[in-house]
Amino acid sequence: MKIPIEHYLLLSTVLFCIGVMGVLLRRNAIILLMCVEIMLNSVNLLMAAFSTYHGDAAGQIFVFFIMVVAAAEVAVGLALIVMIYRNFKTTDINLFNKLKW
Amino acid sequence: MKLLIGLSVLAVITMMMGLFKSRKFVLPVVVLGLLGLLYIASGYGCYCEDKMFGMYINEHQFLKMFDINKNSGLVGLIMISGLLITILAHKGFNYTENHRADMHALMLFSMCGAIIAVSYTNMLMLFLGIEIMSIPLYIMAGSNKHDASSNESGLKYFLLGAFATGFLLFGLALIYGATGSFNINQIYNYTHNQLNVSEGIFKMGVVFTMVGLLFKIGAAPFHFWTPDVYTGAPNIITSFMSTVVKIAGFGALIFFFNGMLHPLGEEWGKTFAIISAATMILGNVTAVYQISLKRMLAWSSVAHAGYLLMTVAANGNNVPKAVVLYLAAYSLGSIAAFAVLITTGKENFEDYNGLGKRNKWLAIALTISLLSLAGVPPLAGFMGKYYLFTTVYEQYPWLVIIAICTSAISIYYYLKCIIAAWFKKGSEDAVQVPLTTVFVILVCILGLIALGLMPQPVLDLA
Amino acid sequence: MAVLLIFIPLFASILFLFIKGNMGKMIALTFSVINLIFSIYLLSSFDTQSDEAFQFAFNEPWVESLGISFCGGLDGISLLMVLLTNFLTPIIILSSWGKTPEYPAAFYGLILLMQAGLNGVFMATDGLLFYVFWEITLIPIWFICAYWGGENRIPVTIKFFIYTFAGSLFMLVGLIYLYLNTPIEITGNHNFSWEALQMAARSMDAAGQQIVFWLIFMAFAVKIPVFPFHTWQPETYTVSPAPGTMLLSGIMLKMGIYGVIRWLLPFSPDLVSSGYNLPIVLCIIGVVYGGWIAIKQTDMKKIAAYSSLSHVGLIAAGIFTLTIDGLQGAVIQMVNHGINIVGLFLAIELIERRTGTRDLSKLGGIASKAPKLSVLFMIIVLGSLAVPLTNGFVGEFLLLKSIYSINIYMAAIAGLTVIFCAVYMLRLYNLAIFGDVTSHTADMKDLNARETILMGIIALLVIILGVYPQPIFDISKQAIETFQTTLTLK
Amino acid sequence: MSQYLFYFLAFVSIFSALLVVTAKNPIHSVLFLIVTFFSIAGQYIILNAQFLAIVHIIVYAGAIMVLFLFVLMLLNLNKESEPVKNYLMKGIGVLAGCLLALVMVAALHKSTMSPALGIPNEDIGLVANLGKVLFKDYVVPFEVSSLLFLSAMIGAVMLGKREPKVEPVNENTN
Repeated sequence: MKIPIEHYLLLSTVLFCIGVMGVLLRRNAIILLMCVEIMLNSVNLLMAAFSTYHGDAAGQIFVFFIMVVAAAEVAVGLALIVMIYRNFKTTDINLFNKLKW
Repeated sequence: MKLLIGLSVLAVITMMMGLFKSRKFVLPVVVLGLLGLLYIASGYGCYCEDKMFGMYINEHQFLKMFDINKNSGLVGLIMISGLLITILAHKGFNYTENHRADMHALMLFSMCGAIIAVSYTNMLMLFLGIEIMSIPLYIMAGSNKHDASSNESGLKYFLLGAFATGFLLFGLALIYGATGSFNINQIYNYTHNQLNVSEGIFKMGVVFTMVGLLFKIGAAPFHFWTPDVYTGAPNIITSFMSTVVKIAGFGALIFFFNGMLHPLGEEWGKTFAIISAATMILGNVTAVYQISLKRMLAWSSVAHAGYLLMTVAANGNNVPKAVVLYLAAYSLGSIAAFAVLITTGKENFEDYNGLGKRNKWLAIALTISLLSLAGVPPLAGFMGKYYLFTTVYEQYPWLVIIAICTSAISIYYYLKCIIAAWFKKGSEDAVQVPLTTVFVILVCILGLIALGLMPQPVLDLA
Repeated sequence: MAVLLIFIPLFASILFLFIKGNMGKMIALTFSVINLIFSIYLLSSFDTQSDEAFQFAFNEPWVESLGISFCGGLDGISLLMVLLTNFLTPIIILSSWGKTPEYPAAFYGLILLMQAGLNGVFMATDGLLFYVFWEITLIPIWFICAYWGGENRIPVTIKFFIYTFAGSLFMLVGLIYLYLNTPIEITGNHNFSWEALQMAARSMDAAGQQIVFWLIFMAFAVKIPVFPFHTWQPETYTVSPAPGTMLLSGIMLKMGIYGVIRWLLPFSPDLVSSGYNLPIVLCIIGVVYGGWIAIKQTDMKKIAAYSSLSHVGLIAAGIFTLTIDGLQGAVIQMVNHGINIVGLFLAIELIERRTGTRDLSKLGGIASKAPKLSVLFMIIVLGSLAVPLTNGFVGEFLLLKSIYSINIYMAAIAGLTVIFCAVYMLRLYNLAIFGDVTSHTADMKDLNARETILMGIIALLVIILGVYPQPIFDISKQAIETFQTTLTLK
Repeated sequence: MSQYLFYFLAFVSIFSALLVVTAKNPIHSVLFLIVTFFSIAGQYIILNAQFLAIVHIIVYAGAIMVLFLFVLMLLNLNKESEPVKNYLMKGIGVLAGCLLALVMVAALHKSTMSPALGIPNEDIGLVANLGKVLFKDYVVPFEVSSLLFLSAMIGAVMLGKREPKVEPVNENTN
């Protein structure tokens, strides 16, 4: 417990921002999904750290649920991507511009 | 709790029916089930004798996680809107005939999520509720597999939804770090006692949660996905998104800010006021330029989100009432409009030319629903707006002025559609309306008029 | 009981959803005549000496938690307005008989809905109820104008709708502002009734009253219309079908003026009694402007529209002077202007129906072809000119007198209206009725029996009310005296 | 000891996360993502949350990453197929990310955490302890999350199924 909690905070913030940056930068839908996973993982890390430092198990339980949701999300997301690949033969999100105002 | 268990059991049964290819019975079963559940739900307060998991938990355990009673108005609204859209789906799911049962099951799951999202007492349930609501929606939005825009809408919604979830979760994690709990009562105590320790973290958490929730309800500046997703999704799913999901999103938002963070209202109230003004202006002004009814309804839903955000900013005692009334009026109005859209199957204004000659009643229904959305008395939309304005006026008079200016703009695009329906020449073939749709439209229109004339019962609900 | 005035036409208009074909006009006429008879009955049992603020009052709880109740009643001024509404509606319905519109059932249904809304506006004594009825009148008139109107009607009517809708939203905010200032009752809510709002206004300071004044003024200024808000009016009048124009000019304008008397002046007592001249100036600009433009027009309907702008401006100016004369003159002129302008539009409509044009340059020589029309038209024109012994004279005289008592220069400018009016009205009459017969008027027929009766009734009223205006004074006397005591009029 | 381990793992996770974002080949991205996940699992162990670490490896590295790789291979996306985005957009993206990081760090740095914390307890991450909390206090969300899986299952099956294009029963749909 010698590591101050602020360092965990800093680490997850940086990871989160990398994830956000990835979502903004990349165009491949699968990679976007990976970047979202990075974001969720940074949250997981933060929750787990707070949980230990608070001495409260709720945070770690929350992490389980985030994992549950992440798994479900990935399943749905990849199914969507596969379906789209069949129709468009690409996973580049910028080519999906049928809908523009 | 019974309501939620019943709803999930109904969803599972529906799912099973798909397995046994009993497609014809799906709709009656779902409708009857929902009616039964509504009947149960009307006798709120019986959750306590719930013994379904009696071995492990007592009612106290449920209350620690969520409490349906605290928000019965919105729960009822979700159930009723869900029921109406389910009946509409008789026609609306034609594009995916093979998956009729699956789609109904998904819709019911989504409703479960919506109910959880408006009745959470623990941040974990907020998160789970929003996810249970959203994941079926991603699938439903993309469910018209061979339609490119539906695919695109599904993927866009999914990616942005997941992105927003990231923000929401980061916010929740920071709030947890500052307060040490996920329970809203404890967080309320924390805010109430104004403990200044680690305030920066707490505030940052609130900001991130706000971003996540604003994404979900489609408020400016996070609204950009709304029109695309709404337009691309199949009509029936769009009607679901713009009603049930909006209700749940606002329920969640209001209990987060006006319930849990009530003591800090001064601090975030102004932010919400500005966001609300921006949303109203953007939504209404952009809606003016649309040439498609569906897209216009999408932008107008952004605009309505702006009006509703006014209440969040106001943070007064009457907020829940105002929100329930406004959401009821808004939901009934948009369901009626979407029912017309689904019946004709056409999206552009031009396709509505001469609707009055093709089917007088359909045109009357469209007119009444649009006028209600615009807030013309004596329809429900007016009562909603009026109550909203009275609630907000004392704190943010300038917001009310912006709201009425944008309302005046909004009347233009609603009128454009009404004009197309009545005054323009178009095709003359009669439109056949299936009996189920007639029923839905009738309920919505009567509801709009009844709510406009006597809103008292709905106000008592909240 | 007076509430039946609202519900009879409302019921009838719902009935029209299920009626097809030509039955419509007969049924509409029947219902409107029933309403007329009923309102005459109310007139006969109206007690002109009574101390009550509102007679035939009704009061039902509506939305208690919002402090709204379904309450209304009649005082002298609103009784006159209700009479005017219920008298003009059958005339308007009858006037459309010669040229039955497309989809008659819908048309007459909307007119009756309009009548219900108008009666509601004039009877409501609850702020929100008043607002609701105020908006209800907008929907049918918009449909009438936009569906059965002339060329280019859609942009014009949209403009009309948005102007009035926006204006009334401002009024809504003003009313809400007042409402939130009303004392909280035992039920824990504020109160929206007229008395409560009035009390709330009294308790406010001058700045608050000023806000309320301008917010509410917006709605009425658009409806009347007062100068900068008038741009919807001439175009809308021109494109609307004749019954729509008559409804708009005959009754709907009066809603605005009535609103000023009932829902604006009592809500800003300090402000108005301190001699607030800006509204008067605006109104008088409208008077001059309308008159000046009317002179140059060649479209008869446009001339009538601008003349209406000019006349109504004078009425509004008279009210804002806050003198007994001004108020009395306004009340009397509201009734008479309603009658005159409907007669004017009726005559124009009858000429247009026969000749196919409203353009003055294409008309002429009607006198020789249609003498009955010419004579009746003359009487109505004289009424508009405010010639002594016609109905326009008394009101206009009182109004000018009231402005004179405020400011002599303003009175002088407003007095121009008489000259302008003489110029454009006589020009209209001269060009249309006299002169050489043109190709359009060559085979013109005179009025048939129904039209003669219709025009005759109006012409008769022009003369009767001109010679003997006393009944109007009697009916409105009590109401004006009440105003005098509450507002300390000069 | 654990301190140095923390900084090392932190460096690894940040570095590999950056590589996930920048790698041209999607397969490389997946591989770097796995590295990130393992380093985060290491962090869990430092936090004495062993059970969490194991679940994390099983779920993320075991299930999710396999799914990713599977889809990438299935769709044959292992080429550097992504066209170059224009530099302006890229610059804006990086700038936005950095600004976000800056704002967050600035806001979070000002406040010291320590007083708000309870009593640190290193034992909470053990299986027995977590199991008790999960099945006593958090059993309702536990049950509720089954809904999530059911709907995800339906969705994955429904969307993933290859279907011939059928004409809708009538044209009144989208």
